[in-house]
Amino acid sequence: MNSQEILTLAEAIVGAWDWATEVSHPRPNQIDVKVTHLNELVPIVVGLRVKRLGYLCAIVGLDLGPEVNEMEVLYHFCPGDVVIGLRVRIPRQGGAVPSLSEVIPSAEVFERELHEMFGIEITGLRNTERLYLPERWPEGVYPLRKDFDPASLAAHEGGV
Amino acid sequence: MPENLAPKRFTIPIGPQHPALKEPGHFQFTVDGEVVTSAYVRLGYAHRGIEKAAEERTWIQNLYLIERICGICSHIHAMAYCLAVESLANVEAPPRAQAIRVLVAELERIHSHFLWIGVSAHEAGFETLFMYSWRDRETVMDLLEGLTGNRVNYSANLLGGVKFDLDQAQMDSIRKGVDFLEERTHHYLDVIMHDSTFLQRTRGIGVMTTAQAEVMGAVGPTARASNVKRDLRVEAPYSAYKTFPVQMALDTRGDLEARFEVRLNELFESFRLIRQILDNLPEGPLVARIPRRIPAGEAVVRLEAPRGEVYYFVKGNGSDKPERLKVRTPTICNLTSVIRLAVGHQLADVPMILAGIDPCFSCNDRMVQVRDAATDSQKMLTWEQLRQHGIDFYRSKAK
Amino acid sequence: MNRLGTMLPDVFRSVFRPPATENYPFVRPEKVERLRGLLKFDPTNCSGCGLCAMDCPAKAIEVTMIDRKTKKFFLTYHTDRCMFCGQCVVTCNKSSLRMSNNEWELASLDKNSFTIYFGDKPDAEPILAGKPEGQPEPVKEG
Amino acid sequence: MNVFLGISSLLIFPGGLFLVVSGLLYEWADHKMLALLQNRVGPRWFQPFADTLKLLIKEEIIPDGVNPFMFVGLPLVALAGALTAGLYVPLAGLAPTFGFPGDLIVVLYLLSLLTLGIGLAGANSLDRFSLIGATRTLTQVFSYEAPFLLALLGPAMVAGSWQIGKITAYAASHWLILTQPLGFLVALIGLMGKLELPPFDAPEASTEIVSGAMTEYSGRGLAIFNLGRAVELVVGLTLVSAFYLGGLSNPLWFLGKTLVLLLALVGIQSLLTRLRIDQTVGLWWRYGVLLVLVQWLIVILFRGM
Repeated sequence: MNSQEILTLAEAIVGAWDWATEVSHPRPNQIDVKVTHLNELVPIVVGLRVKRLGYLCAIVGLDLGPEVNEMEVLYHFCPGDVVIGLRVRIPRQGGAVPSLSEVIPSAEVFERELHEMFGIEITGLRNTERLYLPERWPEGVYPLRKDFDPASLAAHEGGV
Repeated sequence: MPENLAPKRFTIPIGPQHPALKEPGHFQFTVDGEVVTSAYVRLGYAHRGIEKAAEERTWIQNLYLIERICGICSHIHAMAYCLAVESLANVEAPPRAQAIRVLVAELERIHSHFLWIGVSAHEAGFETLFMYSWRDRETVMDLLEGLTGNRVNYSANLLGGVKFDLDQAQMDSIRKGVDFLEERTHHYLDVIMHDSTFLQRTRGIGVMTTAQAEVMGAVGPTARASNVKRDLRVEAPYSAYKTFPVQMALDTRGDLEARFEVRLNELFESFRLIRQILDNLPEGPLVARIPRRIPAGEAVVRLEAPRGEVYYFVKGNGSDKPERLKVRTPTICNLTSVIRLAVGHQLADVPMILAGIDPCFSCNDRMVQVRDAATDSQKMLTWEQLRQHGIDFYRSKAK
Repeated sequence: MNRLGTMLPDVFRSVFRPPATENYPFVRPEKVERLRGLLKFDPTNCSGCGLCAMDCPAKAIEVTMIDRKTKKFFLTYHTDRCMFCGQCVVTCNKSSLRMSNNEWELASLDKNSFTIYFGDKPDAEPILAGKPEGQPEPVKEG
Repeated sequence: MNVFLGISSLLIFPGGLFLVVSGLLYEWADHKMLALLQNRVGPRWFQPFADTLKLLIKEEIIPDGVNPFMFVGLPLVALAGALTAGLYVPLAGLAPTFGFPGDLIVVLYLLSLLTLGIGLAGANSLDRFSLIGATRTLTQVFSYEAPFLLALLGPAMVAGSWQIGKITAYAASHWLILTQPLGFLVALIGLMGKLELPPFDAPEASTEIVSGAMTEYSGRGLAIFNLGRAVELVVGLTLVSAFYLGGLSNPLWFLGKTLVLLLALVGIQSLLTRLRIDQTVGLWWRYGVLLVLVQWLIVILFRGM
């Protein structure tokens, strides 16, 4: 498959969920899919997966800051030289995204990282143990959030 | 032996500090006799909070921070970051700069693979191969030093180009070095393919099938040894690979021996590519002008590092600092896949299996907390405060 | 054909060969021209713009302005913070900075030797004397 | 025998001090030759002495959960075993200090005492690496011990005596390496197994189990174990070269022959990859024993004629 065919195929797959997605083309080899219905995320990923477009490259968390009070989670699928981005918006407090680890085993580490760095709940993730942060890291402090204050850790009992 | 202390089944901790690991990582292997029955991994011992730190530094300062994500594949990280920033700013580096970037990247690949041969030979207990491969690695380190002024962390990249040009004398020394290394690579390929005692430790060990590699998301030589056609230099050529194409080295067996062969066969492509670039080096300037404030936007860059695919996501907000930088390094993909392979193997094979993916923990562990004097914002601790904190902490502990 | 002792040719040859190891502290190796060693400052053209300090990823350079009009300033260079990336050399458009390829053995037991002052040192002394820790406040440029 | 002479032969020469010093020097020679073959510089001559001295003046930490008596005693037993074995072999080309019919068997078991001591020391500890190391050490003993013993019995059979002194005297006029090459090969490789040199260093493979059975040893205990190994290196080299390389009639011959043998050991070390413990066992029982039995058959057939 060349990149044009991959793009067409991906659009066709995502097109089946046109009521739940907004598709845009930021760059020639890239499509950006805004998934507005969170429940449809996993079915779309399954759809990509069965057509062998489901090589998950990374999951990126984006904190849009306290003003917007929302966070974005970006799932980048990279078959060939095409980048398919699925974009999900969730509230900053108590936001949750469904886990992909049932569909894509390698998603587990990315999701654990997302969970501990941003405090996003991953529903259905079996192993929520810490992967990177130290054992004594305080609960409820998420370092990659925009309002994370490193100085607050200095006050933490016994250091980190 | 007290009852509560007597282990029923052994859990062998490997790391964070262990002779088999050159970097800190923690693994637990439950063994029944000599056979591993379960495996567990914990990372984060080399976390430096680079993703967060990058948000506090300017685009230019970040270049050198990014380069220090990994000591071995430093160039490819800096290159990925440069490509991402350049794509945000809509600037393209001049062709000569791109060729030099790829040249350094390939030299770095040679250096990394030679290093890896040595490390795996050491894990297997073949010290002579270790010593000789590292001796020969000095050749490529010297080439890189001559070219860029440093043996590691070359900082050849600039936003919009490269720092260093090549002159005739350097080209000649690179050609000479590459000839020598090619001859040595033939020799090492012969050793790893034909040495009976070494083959006992690699053949049929840690087999990963094509389907497994795809499902687990293995990348780089580890994936290619399982016949997964995943090489970004071929799949999605970037920078000068568009004009200087390479061939993919593949193997179908998926065991450790295949990983060795794929890596060494890849080197021949690197040697060829380096000669080709030297013969056809485009003329022109080295740097394209790039603004200090990078326009807002998002960019995804994927490059083929020696260990596999590195992924960079950069989001700019129009200021002189990035809004978000996300790095995904190949080791995290390979580690999760390979750790499952260890189950059912002999304990003695575990170091080899781990080494087989060429793990790089410092690449993996990047994020977390920054305590930094670099920015003098009030939120941050200065070094002085941090030092004082440390003194107080241990004083209170001593009491 | 699989066989034993594939490294035999290497092993045999090195019996007649001197060790590859460098005899460093006794024999100082000749270093390449581009080696990035200690930073050198040439004040003739410098305008004190402070771009080098701004771009320095390790905050190893501080530009302290004494008098903006007469362009009196001095540079404080912290070798212990410097990571020898060479960005300042590229940034400086007056070519006032370069890196020595000869001075690279910079370890010292004395902490003070890690701070090097460039420029109008006599003018700087009163300012430095005013600061008990000997750490001048960097004047922000731009 | 004069009492004074007896004591001096026990403590200074050829036993005791001489054995320890020459053991450390041979250890250095081993390291230096290996470095030479790997195109490195290698340590200077006093390195093993400095290491031993450093370990001896360091604090010995007795970890929790061990039997302290065994923890302290085992290194001494191991070293004593190796030193005692030295009294029955023709060290420095001189006739053995002591000897009685059948001392060959005693020497072999005295040498095994070191390995057993290390194995027990590992099993005495609660540390997981030590336990695995101990398991491997003891597994390895059972694999190479029998072939090694059988290989050394080859010269004994042709000499018609089980006393080392007599076998050496017989071997001085017969280069048994020519008549019993298979036995020599097995004895040489068996010696490497006994000394846990690569490729038989699985019991202390640093990349897998840190330091094997000796992981928890520090200071004095570790130094004594290391000394025991060094002594065993000399005793083993002496024994094999006396039996197979035409006897040891004077000190010069002793030096030359043992060093040539050491060079062979180093060469083998440098060319092979560490064997897994199952591969070691397989190697010895599949090939080692077979080779030795073939050698025996040949010896018996020729003697019968």
